Amino acid sequence: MALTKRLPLASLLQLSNRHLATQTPPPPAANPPPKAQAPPTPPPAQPQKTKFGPLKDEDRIFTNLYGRHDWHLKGAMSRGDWHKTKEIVLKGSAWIIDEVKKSGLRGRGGAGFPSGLKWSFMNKPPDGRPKYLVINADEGEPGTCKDREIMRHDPHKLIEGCLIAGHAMGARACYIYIRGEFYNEGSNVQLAIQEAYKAGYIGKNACGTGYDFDIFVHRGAGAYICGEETALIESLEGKQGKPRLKPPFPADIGLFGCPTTVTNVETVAVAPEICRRGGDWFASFGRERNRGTKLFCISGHVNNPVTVEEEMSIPLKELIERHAGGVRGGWDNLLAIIPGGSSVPLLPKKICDDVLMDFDALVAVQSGLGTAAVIVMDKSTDVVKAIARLSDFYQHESCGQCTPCREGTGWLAKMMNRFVAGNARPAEIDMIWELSKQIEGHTICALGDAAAWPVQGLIRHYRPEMERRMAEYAAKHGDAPQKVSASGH
Amino acid sequence: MSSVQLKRLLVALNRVKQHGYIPKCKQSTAAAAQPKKEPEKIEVFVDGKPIHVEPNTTVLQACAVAGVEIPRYCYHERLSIAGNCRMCLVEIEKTPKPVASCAMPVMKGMRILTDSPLTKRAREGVMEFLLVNHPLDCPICDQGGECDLQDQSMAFGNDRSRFTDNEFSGKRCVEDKNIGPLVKTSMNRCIHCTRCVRFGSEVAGVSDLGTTGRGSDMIIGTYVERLFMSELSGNVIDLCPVGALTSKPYAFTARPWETRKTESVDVMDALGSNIVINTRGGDVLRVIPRTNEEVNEEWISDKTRFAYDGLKLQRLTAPMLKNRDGYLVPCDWEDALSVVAERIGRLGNGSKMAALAGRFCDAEGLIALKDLMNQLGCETVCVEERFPNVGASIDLRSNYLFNGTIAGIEQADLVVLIGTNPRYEAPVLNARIRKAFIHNDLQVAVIGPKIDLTYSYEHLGDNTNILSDLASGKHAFSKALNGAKRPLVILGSAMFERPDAASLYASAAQLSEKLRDVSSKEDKEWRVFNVLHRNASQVAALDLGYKPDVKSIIDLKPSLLYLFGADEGLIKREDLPKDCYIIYQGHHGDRGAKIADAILPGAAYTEKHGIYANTEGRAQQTHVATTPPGKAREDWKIIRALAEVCGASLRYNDIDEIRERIEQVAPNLTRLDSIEQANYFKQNIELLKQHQSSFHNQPLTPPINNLKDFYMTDSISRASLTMAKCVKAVDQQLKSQHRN
Amino acid sequence: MSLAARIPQTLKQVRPVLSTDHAEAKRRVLNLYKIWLRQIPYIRVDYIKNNWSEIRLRDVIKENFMRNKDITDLRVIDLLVVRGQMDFVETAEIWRQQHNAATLDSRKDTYKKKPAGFLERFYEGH
Amino acid sequence: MSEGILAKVGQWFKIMRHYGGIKNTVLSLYRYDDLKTGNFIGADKYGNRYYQNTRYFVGRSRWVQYADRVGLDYDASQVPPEWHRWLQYITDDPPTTTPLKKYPWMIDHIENRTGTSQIYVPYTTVPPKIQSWQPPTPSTTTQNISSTKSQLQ
Repeated sequence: MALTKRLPLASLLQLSNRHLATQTPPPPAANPPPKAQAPPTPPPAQPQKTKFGPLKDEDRIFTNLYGRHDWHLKGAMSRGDWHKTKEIVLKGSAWIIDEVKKSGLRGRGGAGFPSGLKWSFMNKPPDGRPKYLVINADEGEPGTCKDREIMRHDPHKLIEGCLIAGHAMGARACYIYIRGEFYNEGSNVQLAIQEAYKAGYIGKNACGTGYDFDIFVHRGAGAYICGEETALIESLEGKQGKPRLKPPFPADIGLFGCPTTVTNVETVAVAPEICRRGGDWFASFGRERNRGTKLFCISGHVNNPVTVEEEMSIPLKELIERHAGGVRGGWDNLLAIIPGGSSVPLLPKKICDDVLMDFDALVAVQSGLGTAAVIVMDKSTDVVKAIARLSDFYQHESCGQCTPCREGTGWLAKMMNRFVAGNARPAEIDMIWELSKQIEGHTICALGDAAAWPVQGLIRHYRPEMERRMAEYAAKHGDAPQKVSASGH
Repeated sequence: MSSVQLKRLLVALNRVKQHGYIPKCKQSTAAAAQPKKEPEKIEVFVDGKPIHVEPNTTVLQACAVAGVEIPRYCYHERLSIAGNCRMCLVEIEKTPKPVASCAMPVMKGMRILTDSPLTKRAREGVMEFLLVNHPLDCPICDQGGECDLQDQSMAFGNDRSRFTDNEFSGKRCVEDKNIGPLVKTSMNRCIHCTRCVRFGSEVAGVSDLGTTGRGSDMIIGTYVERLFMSELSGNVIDLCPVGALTSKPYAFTARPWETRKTESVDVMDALGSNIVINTRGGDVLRVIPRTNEEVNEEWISDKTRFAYDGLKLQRLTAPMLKNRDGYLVPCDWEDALSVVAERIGRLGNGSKMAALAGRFCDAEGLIALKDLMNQLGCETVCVEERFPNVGASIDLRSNYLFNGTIAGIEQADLVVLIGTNPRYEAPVLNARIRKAFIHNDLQVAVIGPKIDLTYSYEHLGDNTNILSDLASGKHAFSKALNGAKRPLVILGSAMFERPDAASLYASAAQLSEKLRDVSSKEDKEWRVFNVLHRNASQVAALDLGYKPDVKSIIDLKPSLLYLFGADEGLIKREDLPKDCYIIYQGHHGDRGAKIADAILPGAAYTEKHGIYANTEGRAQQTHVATTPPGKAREDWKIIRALAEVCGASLRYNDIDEIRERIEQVAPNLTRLDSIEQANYFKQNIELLKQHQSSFHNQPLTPPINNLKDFYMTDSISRASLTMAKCVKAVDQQLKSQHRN
Repeated sequence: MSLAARIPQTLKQVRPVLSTDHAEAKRRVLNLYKIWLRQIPYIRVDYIKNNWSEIRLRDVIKENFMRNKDITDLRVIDLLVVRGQMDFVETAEIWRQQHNAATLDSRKDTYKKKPAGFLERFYEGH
Repeated sequence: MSEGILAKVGQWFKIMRHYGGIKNTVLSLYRYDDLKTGNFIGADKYGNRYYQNTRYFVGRSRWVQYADRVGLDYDASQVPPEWHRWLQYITDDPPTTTPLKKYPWMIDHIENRTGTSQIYVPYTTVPPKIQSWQPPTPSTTTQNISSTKSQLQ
């Protein structure tokens, strides 16, 4: 978490104003539920939406994202949490899954798998084994700090989501795997769970529905790879956090050999609101297949780094200009943006000008939404060095289990660090491209892909810059930078 | 057709004439055990070739069925799937990424491409990554020539190197670990396939080996420097696909192509593990396992693997006779045989003669000695290990065999171990029990001391009353016992040394028979009662009519004693009359040779063609890997020559003729690699009913209960330096602060 | 297993070495035999150390020829003749040394016979 | 012609003078089947005398007359190394003019002793592959079997 959220004083005022606006008009307990429950809600027969964002304040799900209010049970209830949870649970798992499917919610952890579909995998005929819901709160992706905000300022949203998602898949218990560094967040979640137990919302006969549901908090030891779902399961089981082979998928054989679903904090935390307000409400945001609202974490060279909830498919430029106070030194000073956390390829300015922030639009420009952690780099950035730093990160975090990742990430990092100074031949750019292709898709988990993509993005967009450095280095240190030969080891 | 082939054909035809069939090499119990409905087969296409495989097979296995060998490092048939080397990546049509074939189950209509450009590129890439940090020390690596990495980089790797970065930062360096006197480590070469870790935790049942660190800093090791405390530790040498784990005693000795390989059988325990003896210039260089699913799968114990250096030390290389001063001096065969024959002749008849056979005797030597002794009128021909004389005793083979068969353990659902510690009496058998314990939920109960068997078990206690309680159904465990569909009762042969061996045996047999009443409903052929022997010669000796009663020799007060490899020290000089003449025939100067008046040097198991029957009664033969050293001769030839000098006539002049003689006495011993079934439990029980049980109070304790005592148990391993080093290493480990 | 039956068939098809029929082969053999016999006086002089008498030497030559008397294969006979001629040239030109020429005599024992009885063989180490 | 004869006779006298009388000349001829004249270069301590006559072709221009005491049992290995190098044209400086440096480790020259009782017989320097058991003898105790073990500890 090198890029923590820092709020400059100037933006503080602006932020709090906006929040006041969110809070004041609707009495929190009264406003949202009627929307969810009232049958005459008009169907979203809107014409093709072309403009996305800004999100209206009444549509925000995370209303205490900045910790301005009380995060305890009382405060949470005043913001609408645990409202009619019992009724939602009693509607049954099919209804919940249906509602989530209708909402078009896609997993917020990075891969973007449709959540309704994923949860429905768990509804197989019982075979005597308990089922588990595991919440992946091991948020270690550089640039990402959304789950953290939820856990420390809105833990009850998460817990309520656990109950609903858990009930949707018939889980007996839920494990929240919190990253080891998140000490305060872990404490808050633990306290919130305690409160919920006391209030009878979870535990035996949760919310008075007759459904037994327990939530346990497990704190990790700070390995990035434990954010991978099977590695997280291994870690929960007390083993080394190393990804398992798939198949079998966790939905068949997961935690302690039982069917398990691992979901991101944000995905679960939005579930209660979706159920309360209806899937159609959620689906009214964003483009087709990229529905809903999303927490964007904007960091880097912006005037006002911030984590903000916004509508999906909001243009990247608007997102930055509106919420982060613009790029340092103006939009023209922009060099590149990594739109979805460290593991997606970066985008140069000319693409950033008009790209939309959603899954499909970013895939179309050969990047990805990932965790929606927007890392902004202005022209003062040494872009090669920035990617080299990411390569170092992946080398450090590779679990060492499978060959391409174990050996490949180290190799990439070594080469990238040479490229920073330009101590290489231009032909080696093709070689590193090929190497990254050899890692990508050949590993057990996605860490290999994540290590390969930033490098590929760099080569795709900044090859001239890399070649320039090599030429410069060669001019300075004699013609051939080193005794590179095709045959020598 | 060459003359050799012709001769073989004739031999086979001869066999057909004699037995009416050609003895099969391996019975497949696996096939016999699946009378259940065959699951429907799935059709998959390997490189366009359709094949039908069972569901749940992996892509790699399906390819193997189609005859396509997929390269692999981490995958091993007998270990769990790790899927981390990524060498076995293959392309499957309609999947975007290549999949790890070792872990991917086949699906209907799957089209596997093992030769496509994508597959090839994936392999090439993985090979390249494996070699980035692999040292280029093949010339000084012991694995060279049998190295998977070498072979596969030749077959699948790129012919160019791109390791420019090694010029800047070098390769990864890892400290070598000292994990004992048997396994040498060179961790720079490690490719992190984790086969050794998985072997340790799954087969050997010791979690000494593991991985520490992460990413390229991941290392295989023991965390703190300590011994790899397993009796099966040597197997990681075979498992390691590269030269990271190699044999310490064999280090820098030979290249695999220089050695001559002789397929043989181990005699260190009564299991008859199949081995390959590698020799060069008459020197046994190493012993490696040979796959035999029925016996040892592909594991062998450390004693089997590393005690071979004992074959080069303390050997008897020349006949010896006592001189006037009473000291043994080397002499010629002529002298030795004539003096021995003269001593035999001096006795007049054989009534005051006795013979005792030891643990390494082959069937040929045993039959020759027995024939000689009987011709001379001697009937006291004994074998070292005892067997209780109760009921039908050794007259029925089923009484002293491991009837359930070693492979049968995998079908069993309950095993009762009585007074045995299979972990040290038959380590490979113990691994089999552990395998069944892990995969088949085998339930194990132990009557004996609480010992670490590498799997958990129900400890029933260590006194003799438990047996009768179990038989009468009074014991708490009886319910589980009687519910067992395929139980096995394994009685340790060490228990026969006890004074109440007869009662113990009778009650174990009765208990087994009772269990068989239940199990026969499930499987009529299921045999419950098993004896786990410790000596390789025991079953063949009993088959050939040796008496399992050492005490009868002492009672006889013989004036001539023929020790045939008897080194257990069961008979001491003080037990015998003063003028008793002791002849020792064997291969090691051990306890037997020490008390002998005449020494006839014989051949060890690597130096002769010999038939050994293992504890299941499976006859297997050893082959000549090296010639006997010095003037030593094959055992049966010594006896045959001695008979001629004595004036007795043994009518066999070569190995085929003596085997014909064995066939007359015990035909099962010549049907190599097959088990002659024996099934006379009912009859024996009738006879046992007359026996009055009387138990002793002492607990049922097997003799070897810790690793330290496992290594040096017989004349070969007592002479072995490697085994002595092991004992020392275990000793130190037990004293160190990192005990466990 | 009709190995013997197949031999003539295969033979018919192969190319002859020298002789086309048995009469020709016989002539060749007899010619060779004669030149050997004619050489006898010279062999006695050249290889004096062998101390051969003329009769003995004639016997040796005859024995060497009679050893192959049962061979009917033309090609084999031809090759044996060629071989015999080569031996002859080597002997006549004194390219052989004394002991080498002595090997013509098969009765000259150069090795120890293996004992036949079990005990003797045992003592020998077999 | 006559000059030729005269020259030959002169040569004979020269040779005889060189060898020191008729008897020595005949003896020399008997020993070496050769009569060569040349300059006496030196003698070694074993009594071998070395001569040179550059009128002969290289290879024949230097020779040795072995010590008288060896009689007909002369052998090329009787030439010590310092003379050998001169005799074999390795150097042109005989040890009489440029003596070799003496080192304390140098031993006296020994001729080839093949055929004598002091013949060199090669012997194995590797340990035997098989170690025999040593039965207890009067001098040893009976602790033979455990000897390997005690070696280790």
